[in-house]
Amino acid sequence: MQVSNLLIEGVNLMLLGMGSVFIFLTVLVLAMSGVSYLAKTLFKDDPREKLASEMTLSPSANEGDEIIAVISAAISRYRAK
Amino acid sequence: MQVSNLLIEGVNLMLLGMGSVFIFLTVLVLAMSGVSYLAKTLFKDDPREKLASEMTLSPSANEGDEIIAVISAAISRYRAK
Amino acid sequence: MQVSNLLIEGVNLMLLGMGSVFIFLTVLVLAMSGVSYLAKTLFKDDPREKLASEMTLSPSANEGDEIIAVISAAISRYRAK
Amino acid sequence: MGGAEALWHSMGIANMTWGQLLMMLVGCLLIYLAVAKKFEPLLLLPIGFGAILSNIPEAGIAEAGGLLYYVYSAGIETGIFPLLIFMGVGALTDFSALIAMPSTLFLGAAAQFGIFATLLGALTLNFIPGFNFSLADASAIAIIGGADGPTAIFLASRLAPDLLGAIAVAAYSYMALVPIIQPPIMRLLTTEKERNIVMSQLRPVSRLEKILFPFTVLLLCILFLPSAAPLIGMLMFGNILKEVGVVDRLSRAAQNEIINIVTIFLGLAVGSKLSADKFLTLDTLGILALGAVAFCIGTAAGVLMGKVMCKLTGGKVNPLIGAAGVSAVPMAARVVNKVGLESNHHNFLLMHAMGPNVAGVIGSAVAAGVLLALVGH
Amino acid sequence: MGGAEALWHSMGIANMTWGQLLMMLVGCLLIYLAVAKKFEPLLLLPIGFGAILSNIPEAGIAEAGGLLYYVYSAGIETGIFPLLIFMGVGALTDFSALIAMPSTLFLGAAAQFGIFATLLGALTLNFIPGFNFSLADASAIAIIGGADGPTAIFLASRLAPDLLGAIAVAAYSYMALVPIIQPPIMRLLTTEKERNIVMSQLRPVSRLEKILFPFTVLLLCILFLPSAAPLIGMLMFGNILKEVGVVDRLSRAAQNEIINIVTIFLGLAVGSKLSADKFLTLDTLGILALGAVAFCIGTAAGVLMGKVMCKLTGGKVNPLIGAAGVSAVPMAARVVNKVGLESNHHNFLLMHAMGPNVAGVIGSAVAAGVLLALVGH
Amino acid sequence: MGGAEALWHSMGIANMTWGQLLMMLVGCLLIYLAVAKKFEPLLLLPIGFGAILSNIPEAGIAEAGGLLYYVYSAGIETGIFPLLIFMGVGALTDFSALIAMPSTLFLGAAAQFGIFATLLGALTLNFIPGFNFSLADASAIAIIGGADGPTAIFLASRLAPDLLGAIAVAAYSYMALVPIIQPPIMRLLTTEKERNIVMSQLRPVSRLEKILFPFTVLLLCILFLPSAAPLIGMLMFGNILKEVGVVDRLSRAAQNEIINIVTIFLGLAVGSKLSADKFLTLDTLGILALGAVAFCIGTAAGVLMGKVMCKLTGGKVNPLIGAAGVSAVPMAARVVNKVGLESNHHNFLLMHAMGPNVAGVIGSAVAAGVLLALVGH
Ligand code: NA
Ligand code: NA
Ligand code: NA
Repeated sequence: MQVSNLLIEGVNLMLLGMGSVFIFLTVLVLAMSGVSYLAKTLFKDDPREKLASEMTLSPSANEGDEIIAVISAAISRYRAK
Repeated sequence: MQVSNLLIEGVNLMLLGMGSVFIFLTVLVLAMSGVSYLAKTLFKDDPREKLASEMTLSPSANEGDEIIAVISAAISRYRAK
Repeated sequence: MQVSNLLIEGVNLMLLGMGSVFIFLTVLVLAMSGVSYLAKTLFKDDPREKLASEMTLSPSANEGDEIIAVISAAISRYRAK
Repeated sequence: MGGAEALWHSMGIANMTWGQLLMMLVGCLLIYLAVAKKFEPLLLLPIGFGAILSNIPEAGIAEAGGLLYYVYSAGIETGIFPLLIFMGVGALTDFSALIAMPSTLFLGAAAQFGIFATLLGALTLNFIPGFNFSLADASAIAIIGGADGPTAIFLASRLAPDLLGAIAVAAYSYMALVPIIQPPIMRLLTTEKERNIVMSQLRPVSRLEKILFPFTVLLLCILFLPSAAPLIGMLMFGNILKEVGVVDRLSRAAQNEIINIVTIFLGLAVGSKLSADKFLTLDTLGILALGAVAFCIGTAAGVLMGKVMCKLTGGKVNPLIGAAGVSAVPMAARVVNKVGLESNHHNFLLMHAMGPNVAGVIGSAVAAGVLLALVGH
Repeated sequence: MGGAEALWHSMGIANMTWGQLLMMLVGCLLIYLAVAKKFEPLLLLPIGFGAILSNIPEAGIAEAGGLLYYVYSAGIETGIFPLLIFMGVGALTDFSALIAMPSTLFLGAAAQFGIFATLLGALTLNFIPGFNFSLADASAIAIIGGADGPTAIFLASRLAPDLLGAIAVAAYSYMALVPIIQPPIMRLLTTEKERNIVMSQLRPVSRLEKILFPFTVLLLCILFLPSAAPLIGMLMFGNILKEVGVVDRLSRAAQNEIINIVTIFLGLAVGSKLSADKFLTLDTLGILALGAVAFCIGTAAGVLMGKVMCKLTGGKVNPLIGAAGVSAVPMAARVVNKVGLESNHHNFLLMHAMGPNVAGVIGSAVAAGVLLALVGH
Repeated sequence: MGGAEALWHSMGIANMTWGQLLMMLVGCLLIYLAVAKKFEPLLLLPIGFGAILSNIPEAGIAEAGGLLYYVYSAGIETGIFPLLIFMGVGALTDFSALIAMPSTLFLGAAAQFGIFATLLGALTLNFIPGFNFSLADASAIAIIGGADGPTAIFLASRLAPDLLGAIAVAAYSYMALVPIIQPPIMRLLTTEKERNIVMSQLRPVSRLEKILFPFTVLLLCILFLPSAAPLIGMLMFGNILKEVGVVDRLSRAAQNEIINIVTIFLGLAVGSKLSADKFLTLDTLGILALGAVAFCIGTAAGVLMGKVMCKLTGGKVNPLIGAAGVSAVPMAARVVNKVGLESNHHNFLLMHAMGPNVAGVIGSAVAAGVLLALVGH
């Protein structure tokens, strides 16, 4: 292909590319605003409290620790008898 | 193969399978009892103490830490001179 | 190949091998001495201090921690206003 | 401008099929269950996400040259991932409860009845037009009743790779549903008096016994059931790393780095089998139905064997702990503990239920070995 | 003694070519920049060392059967390594700033102009005799302007494997040079008054929004740009692992073990492409020149879009944060903060710059997807 | 019921050969030594377990399609695992003692005499009917005298894959036996007065020297012995990660995750070569005998060179530290320290012995490079 033809393809690609990027991110801006609006109206609680409760919740995901804690508790109650 | 033949094979498999599982685990029960008996008669020490000593022993497996400790001790004695 | 021929090859290999090892490590001794000399003359600071400064420097390599610290500082200053 | 057209033709909205859309929604459902309901999140989240990724039109993430294709080929087709998970499970499991009370192995054996009943069930489904399960297919489906994810994936990768997605999803989903499926069955089959039985404290187990245990299991496996040796061998290898106490570095690697890394990729790779053409079939409905039945039968068989042991020991065994024999470690043992506490607020059955619980893992590996030996070519 | 002769003929000093020597020096330079100047040391150090290892004569470390050959084939050729890095980046990234202020996505979009300007630049170079970049080559080179290493490596491995070494080195080098390249451009294009603008504090973001964000991005990617799905999918998968809070084990594995291990091997494997015959060409000079231009244009486009947003919002947006739109996380955001502080000692722009900064990552992944869709066979 | 018969035919007791049984017992012995005697447990435990797993009849764990087959092919045949171990060793090793006293390199050189004496020994064994070692076989066996496991495995995988199992077992076993093998030889060859020598404190080493050291070693390796570059290159890469102080993430990954994970699989894969037909041969007996001799000669050569250095320095060097030149880091250095303390309760030689100890690692890598250059195809 000739360089000039390549360049025309390049300009084409540039327009399509920048266009796509802007359209995609514009749609994303709209979508995010919609999602945030939904999240706020559906769950009207204070997001900060939410964050705090998350912190205390998340460790419980560690199943290994949980089961150890449960077992330890069980053993200590046994012994306490 | 016909479904009925398959089913006969399936029943065969079921009997063999459950039989094998039960025999295997029964043999395992016997073997475990034997091993526990052996372990107890050959080594009559209190298992709890054993467990405790294990706890203090196991860290020494971490060779890296050990060598660092040894080196640190060596250096500090050198300096103390 | 006959065993005796193999043995001659082996002796050859031994001489070459031990020779190579000694020559290589001798050159390395010389090179290390040169490098140490260079390092000392070019940078005349106390190596102990260097070591100490390294200790305080290295944590900054952990980019994640650094950015978190920076962000935390930024937030706390914002709030302090 | 041909470019704009090409771009349009590459878009998902221009290419998506209903099947792909549905499978992505299935993926979202799995993620929802994992996150909001905490149903086996470590597995269901990656599986769900893998399902979404592999059904994106034109992206080819699960097709030759795509990430999930490589992961599936290297980890699942070879059987490597489930075996590494087993090594990690071994390194995380304390077999003390089982060693202290070997008779609980019978509970772990009885609960495997769920497997073989499901096998018959799968074959019986062939009477319905549209179902056409071979003996290998039925065996792979049956192992869902073993309530052990890695075993199910290992066996399915060997006997029925096409059904692997549905089998893995069924296995993990029902494992997650244990707290909902089991209690009614347990209450139905036991009397209030039985549920009230307080079991005597387990004897302490010496370190030597803990070290000898994996070797004992492995020895029997070698002698009587070598086809189960990959699974049981890696499980016991992990346990030896943990118990010997001289290779803490390796034990920690098996318990953390290896199992965590493998779990992510195992989940994604299993999810990559949730493609519309493989999953949205009558077979899947059959598998999901059979899986539910399998869990119920396994639980019932375990509890009934618990009642037998209760009788034989003159009332020293609480039949509830039989329900833990299905595996689903440690969920099933916790369910037993919870149901036990409902009847007697001071009766902690957790430790006693751990025995049949880990026995169930060995039991389903043994059952998998039998099926491999008899059905695997 | 034929042995001594054979030994001599195996020696490096008897076999080294000028090209190999030069490339080893390039490797040393990269290591020096990484260690002494702290220029992206996590990548440039392994890349530099890989360059040295792969140019050792007679050792064949980067040839068939050598370590780096295996690592390159398994990790880069397949695209696995950059995707795993993206998973790790997702698990390490907090998108809160972007969620709180979605309009910063426009800054991330504008900065991608650097990519497409470079594309034209690469094609224009073809007028100079000696240059012969195809559209695929030019696209792979252009992505340097995206200021995102893994994206550049992923795209180059797909579109122009022969140029991968030069492209990766250029991408990471200029990312490291961000603190030097950007400030003059930022100062040139903004007035003192603009740089003084204090932005209002970002609103807090709820956990639910954080969880929904990756799904939103992925959904749009599926609908409109599936060719970007591998990159964006893994980025968002990592972020989901982080945000859901129920799979901490997996999140930690993605943030630490996996990304650290992959970084070592990615670096070494990229370095193995710095062989004399592939790197010491006119093409490399062109790529290095284009890379510098790309960063300048990207920065300028970001700042100019910042000025537009400043106008449109009646002066609520400090145009400096537009410079962070090029990606180069978190370096570019820190540069913005620093330049902002020069004008106003109490104006911390870091949090506001994090929005366009992570938007830039998404933006360059989108640009990569467009290029893949249109140029990739 | 053909099923029961098929099951019986699949059982281990119906298929086990004497060879397999013996090899499983060898595996048990290795595990016993690892656990009860703490002989190199990190390697001997996985090797022993790998030996058991790979000799289970009918299970095929080490045959095509089995776990250990994949691990061996991917990790050992390619040479990747020993090189990654070397990277980890480099990241764990502090070369300060060697940098402070470069002359200890001569001790590390002398101890390699064990390698070349073993080479002659292996060839001499060919006079005995039944032995038929080629030059490549003899070279691979000889490297046992280098007292460095990864080097031995790397060389054996290149020169004599069939002997790899026996060579690796011999190398690690004798490394574990260093505290038993070395002291008598050390006492025999030194006088009480020599053992009493107190060495002057080592000078402190600057950070710059530590960073330049790996580059110096690598440079010489590139110039004079490229065939050793994979080994020395990865060792020095690991050390650079450790010393530069700007890539702590990568350094930690090399020191922990990577080396731990690789150690597990390296051990299992080496164990998979302990199959009856490969291991239960006259060759293995010869290798075990030669290995013991190699360690004794290497120790003696190191101590004798220590005596020479003692003379040349006018009594400033304690000849005992020469024994540490065989490698076997850090065991040999600790043995030196212990034997030294027997003569003088206040004479801590550990730091001084670390010099020849790490010099021994470099020395045996150099010897491996020479053998590869001259014997490797
Ligand atoms: Na089970
Ligand atoms: Na970007
Ligand atoms: Na050595």
